[in-house]
Amino acid sequence: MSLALDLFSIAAISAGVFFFLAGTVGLLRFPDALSRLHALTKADNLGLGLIVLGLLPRAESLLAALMLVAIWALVQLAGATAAQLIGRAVRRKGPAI
Amino acid sequence: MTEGASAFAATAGGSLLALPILVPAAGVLLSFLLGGRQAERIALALMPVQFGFAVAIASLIWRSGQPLVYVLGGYAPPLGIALRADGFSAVMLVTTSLIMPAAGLYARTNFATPNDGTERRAPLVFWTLLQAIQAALSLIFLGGDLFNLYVALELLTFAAAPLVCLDGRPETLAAALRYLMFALFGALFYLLGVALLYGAYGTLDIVLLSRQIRAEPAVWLAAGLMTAGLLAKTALFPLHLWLPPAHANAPAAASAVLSGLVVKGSFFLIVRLWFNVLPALPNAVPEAILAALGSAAILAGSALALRQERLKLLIAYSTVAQIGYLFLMFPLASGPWSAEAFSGGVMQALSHAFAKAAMFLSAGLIAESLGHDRIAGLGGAGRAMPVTFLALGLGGLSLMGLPPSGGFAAKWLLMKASIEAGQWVWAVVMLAGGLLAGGYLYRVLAPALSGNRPQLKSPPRRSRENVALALALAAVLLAFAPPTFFAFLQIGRPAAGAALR
Amino acid sequence: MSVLQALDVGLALLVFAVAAWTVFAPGPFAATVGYVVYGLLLSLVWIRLFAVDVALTEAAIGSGVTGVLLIGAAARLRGAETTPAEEALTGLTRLFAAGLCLLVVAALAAVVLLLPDQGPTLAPQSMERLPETGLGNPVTAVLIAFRSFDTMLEKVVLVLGVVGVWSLAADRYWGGAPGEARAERPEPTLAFFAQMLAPIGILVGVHVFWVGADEPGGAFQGGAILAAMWMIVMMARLTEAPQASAFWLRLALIAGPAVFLAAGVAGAVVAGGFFAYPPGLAKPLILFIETFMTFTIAVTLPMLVAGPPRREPRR
Amino acid sequence: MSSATLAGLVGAALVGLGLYGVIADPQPLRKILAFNLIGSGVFLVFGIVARKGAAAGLSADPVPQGMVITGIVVAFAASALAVALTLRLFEETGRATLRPDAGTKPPDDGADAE
Repeated sequence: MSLALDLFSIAAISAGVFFFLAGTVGLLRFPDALSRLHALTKADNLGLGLIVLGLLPRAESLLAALMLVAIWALVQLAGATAAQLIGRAVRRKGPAI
Repeated sequence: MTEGASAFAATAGGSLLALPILVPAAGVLLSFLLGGRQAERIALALMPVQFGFAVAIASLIWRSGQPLVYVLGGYAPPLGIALRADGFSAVMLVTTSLIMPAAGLYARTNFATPNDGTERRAPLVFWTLLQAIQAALSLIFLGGDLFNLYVALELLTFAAAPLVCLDGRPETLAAALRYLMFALFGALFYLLGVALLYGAYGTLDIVLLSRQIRAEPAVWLAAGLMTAGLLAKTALFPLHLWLPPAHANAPAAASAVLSGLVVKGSFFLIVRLWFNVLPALPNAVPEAILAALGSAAILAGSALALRQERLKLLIAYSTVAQIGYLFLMFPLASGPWSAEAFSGGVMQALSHAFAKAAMFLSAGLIAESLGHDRIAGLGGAGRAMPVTFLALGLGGLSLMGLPPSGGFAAKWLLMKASIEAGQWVWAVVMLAGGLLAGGYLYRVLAPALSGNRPQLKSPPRRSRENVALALALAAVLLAFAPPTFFAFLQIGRPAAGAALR
Repeated sequence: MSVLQALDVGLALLVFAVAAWTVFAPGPFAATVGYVVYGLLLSLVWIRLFAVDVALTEAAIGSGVTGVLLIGAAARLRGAETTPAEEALTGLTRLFAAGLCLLVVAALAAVVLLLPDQGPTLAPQSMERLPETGLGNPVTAVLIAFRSFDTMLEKVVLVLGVVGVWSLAADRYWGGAPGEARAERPEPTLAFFAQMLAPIGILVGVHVFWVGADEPGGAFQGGAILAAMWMIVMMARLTEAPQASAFWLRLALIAGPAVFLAAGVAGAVVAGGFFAYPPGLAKPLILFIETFMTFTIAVTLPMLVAGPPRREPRR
Repeated sequence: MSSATLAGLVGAALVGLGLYGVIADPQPLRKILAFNLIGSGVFLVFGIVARKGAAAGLSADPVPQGMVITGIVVAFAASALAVALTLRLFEETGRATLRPDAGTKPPDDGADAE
């Protein structure tokens, strides 16, 4: 049982790290602000989500697990807002970044 | 631990030491809360109280012949914080509590709240921060813990910097920003040294540290960093660049406090550092460096003062020079002549505080009455406002080191010590500095006392002239300090023991 | 080299690289953004040093609130980014500066390497006297009991900071409100975000303050989180900064140091010394003081970020 | 090398970087950033001192930690005051520079002397 959970954790966290990596590459390589934003938000949310998912079985208590989920939810909220605001700023002032 | 216990046996009346810090701090909070005219009322009402504390502390030290000690919160160092007052602390406290009310009385005209009681920006800020300077200086003079003293340094910076740009002109803003940058740099370097000392000895209490200090790399680096930081705050040449624009552009009452007292705060800490924390170090080389920088400050500051076109800038540059004298005590204050040199250094700090405060207040009156402070336009002004120029001239006596003045006593003591120590070079520098001071004061006073009386925009108020004159007379009176005064200065001075080595 | 060591080295290099970026970045705005990233990385370093209280403070104040302050300043200073030619330093001065800095780094690094692995410490004394305070977190005990005098005075420094910042107002704005006025139609995304986040953040801030007695956290960290919530609501322009002349604002700004100072003086009367706590009553008294300190920090930090009053006072 | 020593070396390097920024960059905002770098370097030195004082069941000496927390708050207040001064100077003059106006000081000690 614990082996299966460990394998699950490793798989989920590795996948999460991959999405972070992909997002970072996209941020650095994509040509304009909107597509960079696209790379960043999609990958980050998914990446963090997978890492949190992988960490859940390792949480010491239900409270700790809830905190992990809460962190993910808060990052979702902040990330979505920041992306909205940046997107709006790009539309207003042109994609000069 | 038994050794530690004896150092922190609470002395009778030790709790008095917390009051000169806490009372003005409470004044700051109340002034800001109540605002309007209350700030001025609270500030002025607390000044005699502060004088009472200072005198009470001095008389307790005098009667017991021992430094006063107080442990805060019942947590003895190294875990907690102690306050300590020796003879030097007490005279600095008394001096502060005399100059503050003078600046306050003078400033009432400039920083009055209108009759309808509407709160105005400059008065509220001035009266609040004046009390903050008082609290910070008290803490600097009484603090026994190096980190606590860091907080005191920051308190002083936050209180002093906004005063520089109180009138909001662009050049005062630049001067204040520059001052703030130098002060922040100084505080951070001081703090870095504090970190290293804690890392080496696990305590920041001055007495406990002085017992453990050995000459090792961490201590040398800490000493160098802390001294460099404090020198930047004291504006010793070549770190003086911030001082003239800051002190010359502040309102006169603030200039008097900044030039007379605030720079003495960080100087006091340098003395504490080298005489109380690090007496065990072989300190001939660093002390010679300090004195060499002091000499350079005397010569460069005086020479720059000679070239100034505005009176307040001239006085500010003379502060750069007079700060230099303070550092001549360092190479002289170990050895059989140490008591003289130490007394000379302290006397210089006191007489410069009174003299410079008097001169800045006089310069403020001159600028208000004439509508400018250009030296070229001072012709005959001395005839139109004789008391003001008398105060300016009497203050000048101390700068030149002519008798009778506290400055004369200071320079005489330092010169005697340097000749006895066979270190002639400092004596020569002092003589040259005196001559240069004579030169720049002549440039101001000679035209002012001859020529036709100019038309004054408004004659200075007699009460304000008297305030400046009283400060100048105090600087003169210091020349007549009795021997018991010098004996008092030696109370708690650890270098007295080091002299035997 | 273990994995953890490799992570440490990587973190150290990353912190150094981002710090170098903030010094050498081409524009001030880019440098400032670099500084915020740097602050977050630094709080990871603090975790690795087992100083969780400091890590929280660094993340909340050193990186978070300072970041808002500096980014706001960088944005307003756009247009002043170019350095006039006469102020650019000559190559020689730069070389001299670099030499001086290398000297400082070398000396400091040498001393750091020479420090013994097991250094002098006050940890045993702190633990010995911790029970008197009734607290479980020794860092909180240092701040509110052993060295409470420092902490009280540092709160006075914050008040002076507000006085200093306000003193830069134009005379006609004295007593008015700093920052932007409340918007008729706030930016919807930001408003939604602020409305969602603020209640959660306030809960977290109070929680961090409350657990600070026994676990990492406390007045500084909790207060900073509460401050951030107020700042977000103001940034969304759902509300506006209060007038500088408002009595309640002044009271909030001084409440922390004032209660602390009053308790310190009361100690002289009831507990035999300034800043002493009466035995047995220490913990409730400490929590009482901390409550006011948290509140004052929550009000002070946004006021320091908001800057001097910029609108004429309403009477 | 322990992670504490490593952090100490980073602290030393940060002090140096910050000092260079303070001296070499004439823009006040960049100087403020550099001051913050020096500050965090100094705090890290406190941090390794704390870590090396691990004893009595604590993994770090709490006293230097308390000092760092105090220091971080003071550093923030200092940044706020410096930023406010810089912005006001910019509003008044249209530029943000530390050079005082010509005439109030001799021409030979320019910005390079900071």
